[in-house]
Amino acid sequence: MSEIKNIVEALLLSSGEPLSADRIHKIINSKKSCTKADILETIDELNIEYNEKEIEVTRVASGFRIQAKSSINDFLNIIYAEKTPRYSRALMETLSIIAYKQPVTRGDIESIRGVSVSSSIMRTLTDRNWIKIVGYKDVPGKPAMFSTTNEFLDYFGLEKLTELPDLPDIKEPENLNLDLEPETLNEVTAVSSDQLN
Amino acid sequence: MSEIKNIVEALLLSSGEPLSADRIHKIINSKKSCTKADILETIDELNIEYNEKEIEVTRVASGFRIQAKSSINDFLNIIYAEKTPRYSRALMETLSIIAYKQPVTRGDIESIRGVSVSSSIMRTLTDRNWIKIVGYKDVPGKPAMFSTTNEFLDYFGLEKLTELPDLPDIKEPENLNLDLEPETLNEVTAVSSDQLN
Amino acid sequence: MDKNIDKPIQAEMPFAIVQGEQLTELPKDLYIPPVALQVFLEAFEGPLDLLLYLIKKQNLDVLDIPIAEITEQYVDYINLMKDLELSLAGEYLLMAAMLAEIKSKMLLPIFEEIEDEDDPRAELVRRLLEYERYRVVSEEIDHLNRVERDIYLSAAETGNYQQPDILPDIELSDLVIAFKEVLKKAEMFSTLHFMKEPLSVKERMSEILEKINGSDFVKFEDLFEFSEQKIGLVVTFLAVLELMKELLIEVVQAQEFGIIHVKMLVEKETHERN
Repeated sequence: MSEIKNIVEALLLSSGEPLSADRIHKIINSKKSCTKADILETIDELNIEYNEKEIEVTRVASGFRIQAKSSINDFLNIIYAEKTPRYSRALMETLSIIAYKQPVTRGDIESIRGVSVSSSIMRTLTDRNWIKIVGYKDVPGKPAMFSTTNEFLDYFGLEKLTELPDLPDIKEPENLNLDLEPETLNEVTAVSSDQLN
Repeated sequence: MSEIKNIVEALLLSSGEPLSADRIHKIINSKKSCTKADILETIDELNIEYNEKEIEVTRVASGFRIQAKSSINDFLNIIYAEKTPRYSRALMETLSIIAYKQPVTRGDIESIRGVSVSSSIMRTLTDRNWIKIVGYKDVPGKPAMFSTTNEFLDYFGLEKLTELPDLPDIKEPENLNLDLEPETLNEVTAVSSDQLN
Repeated sequence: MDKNIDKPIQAEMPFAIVQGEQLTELPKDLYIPPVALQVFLEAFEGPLDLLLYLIKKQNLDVLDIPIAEITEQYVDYINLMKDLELSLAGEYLLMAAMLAEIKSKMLLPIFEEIEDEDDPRAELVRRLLEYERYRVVSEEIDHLNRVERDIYLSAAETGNYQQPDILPDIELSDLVIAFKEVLKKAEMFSTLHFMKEPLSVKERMSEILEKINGSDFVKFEDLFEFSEQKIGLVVTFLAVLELMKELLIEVVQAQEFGIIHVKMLVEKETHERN
C-alpha cells in the first residue's frame, strides 16, 4: 500500500491537473492491481502524512490535487508578488452572472449589467477555460449559451457550484444601503493608488 | 529544523520554478531565522526522506526543484495518452474552408472568417500534411493557394473530395441548428448534474 | 464664439435642459482630488452601477426613488464624464432618456392610487435590484481564495519524462460542424454569397494546378483523362475555365487549329526568373 501511496503522490504532483479517484485508479490499475477504495484510502493516508507538512491533498471539482497549506502563503507571496493576475470588476460581474444563471447568452449578461459585454472579457474567460459554449439558444441569431467549467471551480478551490456564496436576495432597502459607501471609496483609493504609482 | 524542512519542501513544490539555496534562505529568513547551511542541510534531509518515495530533489542550473522519479514514467504515459490534445476552433474552421472551398488563399480564408489567419495554424496544417500550396494567385502579392492533400483524404478514409459530407442548404438557417439542438441540451444537463452533485 | 449657453440644446441631449447650462464645476458631493476623479468616474460599470451609487450615497430608498432628484444628479455625472472626455457608452445616454421618460410619467396627474406595477419606476427598480445582486456576489467571489493569489498548487517537474508527441485526432463530423459554423458566421456578412458548388470542380482545379506546376506548358488535352466518363471531362473543362477566370492559368494557341497549351500564370517562387 505504501508503494501505491507513493505513486499516487507522484502522479498528483506531476499530472499538471487535478485527478479524480477513478482516473488514478485506472492509471495505476493498468500496471498494479488495486481497487478504487485503495486509492481513496491512500489519499487519506497521504493527508495524515501531510499533517505535519506544509502541503495537503484537497478535493476540487475535477478531482484531487496537492497544494501548499495557507500557513506558508506569507512565503509564497514573496515569490508570486508580481505574478498574481488581477481581474476587473467588469470581468468578475460577467463571470458571476454566468456562474449563477448558466446557461446564459451575452444578451442575458448585457441586460443584467446594463452595458454591452466586451469581447475581450469573454475571450479572457474562454482562454482561461472558465467558461464554455454549451449550445445555441433557439431564438433569432442563435446566440451562444455560456456555462462555467470545472476549471472555474478548481480555480476557486471549489468542488461544486453550490459552494459558491449565496446570491443575495436584495429586496429590503436596508440590505441595499448597508455597505456600499465605504467599499466604494476603498475601491477608488485602491484603484487610484495602483494606477498612479 | 523539521519545521524549516517542511517549508522548504512546500516552497520547492509550489514555487513554479527552481529555487536557489540563496533565494530559499532569503525567503525563509525574512520570517524565521535560519542560515544558508540550514537550507542545504534540509534539502539533503528531504532527499533521504524521498528515498522510498517516487519524487526527488534535483539540482539544475537555476537552483533546486522537485521532480518525479523516472520509475513512474509508465504511469505518466497513460496520463498523457489520455490527454488527447484538441485543435482550436480557429484551426478547424480554417481546415474546413480549405477542404470545401479549395483552392483558397489566406486572404480568402480571412474574408470568410472575418479574422486574420494565424501563421501557426497554417504551419500546423502543413506540418500535418493536410494542406499544401498548389500555386500562386495572379493578383498583387501573389498569394499562395492552398488545397487539401491526399493524406487529408486518407486520414478520413475518403477517396475523393466529393465524398466529403454534403452541407445543408445555408439559405435556411434552421437546418443548421436542428441537429445541434439535442446535443446541446444533453451537454447542458451533463454539466449541471456534474457540478451540482 | 462660445454661445452654447444661449443656444437651444441640440436634440441629441434633451435631458441637458434640466441642467440648463453646462456643468463647469464638480458636483458638490464629490470630495475627491481631481487626479483621482477620472479614475473614479471610469470605475463605474455602466448606468445601473452609477445610479446605484447615487442612490446609496444618499441613503435613498431604491424602492421609492425620488426620480427628479436622481435624474438631475445622473445627468450631472454624465456631463462631467463628457467634460473629462471619457468615452461615454451609449448605454449611459439611453439611461438618461429612460430617466427623463419616467420623470415625465410621474408628473402626470394621479387620479387614483397607483398600483405597484403601474409605477413608472417599477422596471428601473427591478433592474437595479437585479444588477445589485450580481454586483454584490461578484465582490464576494472576488474575495474567495483563488489559485495564483491565495492557493498555491504543488507540482513536481517531469524532467525525467519525455512527453510523447500526440497529434490531435479529429472526426469528419468535426470538420463539417466547423464549416457549418463558418457558414453561419459568413451569413452575417451580407456581401458574401455562398453557392453550393460541385466539389469535384474544386478538386479538379487543384489537380490541374498540380499537373501544370513545374512544367512550362502542358498540352490542353493532357489535362483530360479520357478514361473518365463524359461528366469527368466536363468537370475538367469547367475547372480549366474556372482557373482561367481566377487568372491562375493561361490557355494559349499559337496558330489556328494548332495545339492548345496551358501554362501557369504565376510560377512557383523557385522558378521565378526576376
